Amino acid sequence: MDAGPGFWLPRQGSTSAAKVDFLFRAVTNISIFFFVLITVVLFYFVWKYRARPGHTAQPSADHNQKLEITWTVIPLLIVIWIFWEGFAGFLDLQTPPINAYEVQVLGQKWKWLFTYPNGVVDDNLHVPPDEPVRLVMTSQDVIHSLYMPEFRIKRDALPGRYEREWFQATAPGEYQIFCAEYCGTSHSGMIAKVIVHRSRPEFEAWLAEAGNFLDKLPPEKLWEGGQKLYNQRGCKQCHSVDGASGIGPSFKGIWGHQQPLTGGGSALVEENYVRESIVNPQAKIVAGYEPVMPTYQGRLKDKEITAIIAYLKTLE
Amino acid sequence: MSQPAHRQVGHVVPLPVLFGVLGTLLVMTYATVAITYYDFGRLNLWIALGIAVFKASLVLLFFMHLKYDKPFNAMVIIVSMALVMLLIAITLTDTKQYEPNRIPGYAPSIKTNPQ
Amino acid sequence: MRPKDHYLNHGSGFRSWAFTLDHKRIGVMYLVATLGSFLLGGLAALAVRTELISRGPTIMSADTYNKMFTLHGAVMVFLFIIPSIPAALGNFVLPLMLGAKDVAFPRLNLMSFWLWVAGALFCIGAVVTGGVDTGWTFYTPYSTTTNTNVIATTFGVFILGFSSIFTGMNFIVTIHKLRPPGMTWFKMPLFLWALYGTALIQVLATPVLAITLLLLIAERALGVGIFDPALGGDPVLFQHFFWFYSHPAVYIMILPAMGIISDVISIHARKHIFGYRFIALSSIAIAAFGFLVWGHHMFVSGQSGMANAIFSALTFSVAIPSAIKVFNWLATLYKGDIHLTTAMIYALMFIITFGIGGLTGLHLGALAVDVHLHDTYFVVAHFHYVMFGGTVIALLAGIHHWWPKMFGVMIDERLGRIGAALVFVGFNTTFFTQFVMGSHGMPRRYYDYLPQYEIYHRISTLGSYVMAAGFFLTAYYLIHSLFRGKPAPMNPWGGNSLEWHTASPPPYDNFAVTPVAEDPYDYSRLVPDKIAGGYTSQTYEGAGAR
Amino acid sequence: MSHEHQPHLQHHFETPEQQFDAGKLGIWLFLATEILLFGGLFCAYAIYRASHPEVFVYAHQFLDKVLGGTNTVVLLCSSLTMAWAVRASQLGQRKLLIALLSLTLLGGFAFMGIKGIEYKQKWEHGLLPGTHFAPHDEHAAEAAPAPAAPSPTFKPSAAGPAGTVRGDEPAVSASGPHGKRPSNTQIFFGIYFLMTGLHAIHVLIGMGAIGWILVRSIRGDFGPEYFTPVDFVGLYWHLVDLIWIFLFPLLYLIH
Repeated sequence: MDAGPGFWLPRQGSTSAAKVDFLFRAVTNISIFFFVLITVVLFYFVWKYRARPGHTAQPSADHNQKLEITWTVIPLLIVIWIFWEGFAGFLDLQTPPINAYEVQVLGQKWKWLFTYPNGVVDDNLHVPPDEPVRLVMTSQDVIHSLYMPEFRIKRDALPGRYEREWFQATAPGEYQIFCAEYCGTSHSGMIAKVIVHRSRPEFEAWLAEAGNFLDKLPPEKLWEGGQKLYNQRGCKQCHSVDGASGIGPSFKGIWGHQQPLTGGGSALVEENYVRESIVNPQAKIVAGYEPVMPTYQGRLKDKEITAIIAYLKTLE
Repeated sequence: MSQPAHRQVGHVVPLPVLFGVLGTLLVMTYATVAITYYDFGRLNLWIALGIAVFKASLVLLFFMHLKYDKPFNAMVIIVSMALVMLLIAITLTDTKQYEPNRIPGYAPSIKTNPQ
Repeated sequence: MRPKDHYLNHGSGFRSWAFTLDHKRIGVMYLVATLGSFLLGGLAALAVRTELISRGPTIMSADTYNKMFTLHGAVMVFLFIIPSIPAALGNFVLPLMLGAKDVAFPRLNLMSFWLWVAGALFCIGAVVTGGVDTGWTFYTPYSTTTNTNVIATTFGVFILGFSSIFTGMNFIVTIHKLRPPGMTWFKMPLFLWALYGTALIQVLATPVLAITLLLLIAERALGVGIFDPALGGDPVLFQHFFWFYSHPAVYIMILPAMGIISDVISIHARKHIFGYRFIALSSIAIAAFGFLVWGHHMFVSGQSGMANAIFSALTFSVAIPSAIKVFNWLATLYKGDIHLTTAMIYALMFIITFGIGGLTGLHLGALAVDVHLHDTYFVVAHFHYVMFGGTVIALLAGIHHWWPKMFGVMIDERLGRIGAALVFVGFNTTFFTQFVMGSHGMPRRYYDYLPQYEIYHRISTLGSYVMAAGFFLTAYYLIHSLFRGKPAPMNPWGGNSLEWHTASPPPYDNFAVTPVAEDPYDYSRLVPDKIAGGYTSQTYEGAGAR
Repeated sequence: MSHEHQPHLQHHFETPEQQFDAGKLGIWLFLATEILLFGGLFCAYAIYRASHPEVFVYAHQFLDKVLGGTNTVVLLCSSLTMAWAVRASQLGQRKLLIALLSLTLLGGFAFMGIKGIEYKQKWEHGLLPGTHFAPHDEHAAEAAPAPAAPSPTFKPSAAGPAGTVRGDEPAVSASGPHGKRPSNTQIFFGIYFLMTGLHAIHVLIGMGAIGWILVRSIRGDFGPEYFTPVDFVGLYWHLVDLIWIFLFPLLYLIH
């Protein structure tokens, strides 16, 4: 199989690439055939019937039903075939196998965030080899488009909805991810890598380690881990750290202070209150805000909540 | 109706026709209001649209002289309406298809949206 | 040969042009205006290409780059290509071809031109006061959230839309009502068929663009959320609306180009057009199919699989009438007497470049392949081969073909051929490399790129400089001919459509005697005119002698 | 053919019939563009009505059927007077023409007046499109807090990155005399104001055109030989009526 990069196409990295490439090459060859045909006839006529002294146009039929119908029907048959092949290939690209490994993708100006089933979030897409992977994508702001040229797949990530695409990587290595839908200043900087691990166990090991990155931080640096979680786990979408109002109260300068609650009373922002607010957000609602926060029970580990608390403490 | 004697272009619509059309339009308006007090399920919308199409045809044919006009002018209007139908039909089919992908009630910038 | 009183010197001064109702003067004003826009858009393109000559920042910041390609796209599409052939050449030629004195509504025609000017001022004003960075497609929600001058630009495009609608209305009515006695539908020159198809699209598609842009303005100004998901709207709906106009708009651009090619090839090959009816009807077929394929811009943008399949199938149906035209043009050359004038060279060049543009459309129509190629440079190259290799090349063919008629002068054919060669080489160097880097995955609208694409970008940029040189040369000899060109005979190429049966340039009233229409592609009675140059028709001479 | 007896014949037409037919085709093409312009809005309407039926059923209650119905009758009657006016000009009945045009114009004023009342009501109740939507007719609902919406729990199957997924159910709060307000109610008012607003702009343009031909008919410009402007303005006015014929049931009479 021709899997390396060629004149036209990059190397093939996924199971669907071969099928797409076959059609690409077929259409290219059909195009070259017709192009050469047209060009040769064109140049031959231009040379043969060039105007020169003593030469005049010779009468010939100004229409020919049979000929014209022929060159209507032949292209028609060809394009029907191309349509059919393209459609069949597209159905494959659109339909992920049921047992696919699911990774959630969030596009935002101007980076991609990949969330794994255990809650790990990474800027690059890590996947096991030879296994179907389904991406469930959405966007936080404008339309982005997740494009992996070596896998021959692309799908827009839109705000307010989930789009899906899938692939099955064939060989370990690094592959390119682009944002293909124009999204502003750093559109061309919105690139990432697919890292296809050598085996499923290696991928699992990476995932476990990525999930435990807090363990490697010294206690005085724990807040940095908290900051990373704040950015990646969706806290940022509702809670600012600069005092700006959002869907939820800002984190700036609340540590150690009383917060008024809906229905009267107040609560002191300290370890237990924060922990409760993450695990059971509806228990105490800060006055002026709607009870809209989803629970993070089971989504954040104890250690991670501790790191977030450490981060909150730094936001004086 | 005999042709008017003087040189002129265009068709003169008789007054009874004009008033008859207005009468029908008013009756139909009453009907379309009255119909909302009965529940025909999904049919209500189609009945309302049917009445509207009927009323619109009356206006086009008589008030706008299309009945007496060159057929090509009628075709222009029919084609434009057909294109509107095409736009609606295809976008509606498509949005229906991808509706499950959308997050219900998603509108983060609308403050009054109930959560 | 040149008449003493013709439309160019029939009245002088600013007001005689600004308030003229003469279709020929309006056509000339459109020609100047659209070519001016072409210069502006072209300079923006050169800036974009120069920025991309090397990786990283080269001559501008990312934001400036984004505004620059938006400027290039918006100016080229809305200010240049859409009005270029219909409003400039069409306005000049259409009544002449019909043997008529003017278009049906001369005032509307003038209003259309001034609306164009107003729209252009809005767009250019938006650029001067900070620019706009949405790309010419104005996709929501980016266009509803960016803090650049979207409202002014879209309002300008809105006005330009009405300019285009009025031109279209005028042409439809003129072709319906002002055909001379004897000219049945199937005796019209094919350029008129093409303009008719174009006008249908202009009238029937542009209003949808107008409402789309109004909704976009309402979103930004009033916060009405039809398209912006943050307000409960649907961004894919915007794309449906936008492409419902903007795909047919592609045929507004290419159909009149095909019409020019049909006429130029036949006349300069001294040969009756082959398969007249197939070409004529294929124009209308393209206009009709053009309305049914807009979704092929949305194969990966969240459109449902069912809509994708329907649109893909319909897209291929457009390939057929286009293929018919190309084969018929080739057959027209058979046993002809081919004069390689500059106009003819451009027409033949069109078959080659448009051929590549059309054939690569097959890649993009095929769903599975389009998923890979969508929004890459492959698409950029494809539509430049169609829009530039098609429309602009045909516009050049048309300009060279009708230049003697418009201004009564001949151009320097030697410089014309050199210019054509430069444009051809430059164009293919610029855009063929873009096919290759596109299929390698280079996304479009990128300010910066990965190292593996650098070689392609280098070659492409160099090509754009060659092309620019070709255009400056062309501009030089065209302008030069206005002052120093040899006077043109009435019928320099030996055409038999009616515009060649009046003086060059035509008198104010177009025709001294209302001409009688015959088969526009029958050249048998045209013989070279030894004294005046060009060709003369025996019957016409006979009529004059009586 | 001599043109001297036909002052309205432009130089590039051969006969008045040719000129009239050309104008007529032109105006019909223009009306076609108007249909397509509104067509975009009808398309938006159809899509949101299909995807958010509960919003339309809820929100239409805030529109005044009586005022809307009255406006329909007003427009239909003004259409009749306009059609009659065309007839009068064709028959050279100048006084009748002036009277009928004045009546038509009056109809336009009546329509805009009623529309103004309706807009004012919406404005006062904060029933505005998009981000300006701030209903405050539901004091009762706000005083008694709505039953707490079931706390949105994150469902792993809902398939969204952590923290960005809201509750799956289209939640409702703020129950009032009109029932519970569904989410995204602002969309209805966006569509309502866009459709009726664009229509109102067309009514205003039509009134301007009628005013213009009224002045010309007082001047005595029209007669059996030349009534083209009356005919064309009439066609435009009927189109405005025609669009309202659809707007009324679609916006006011939702079941």
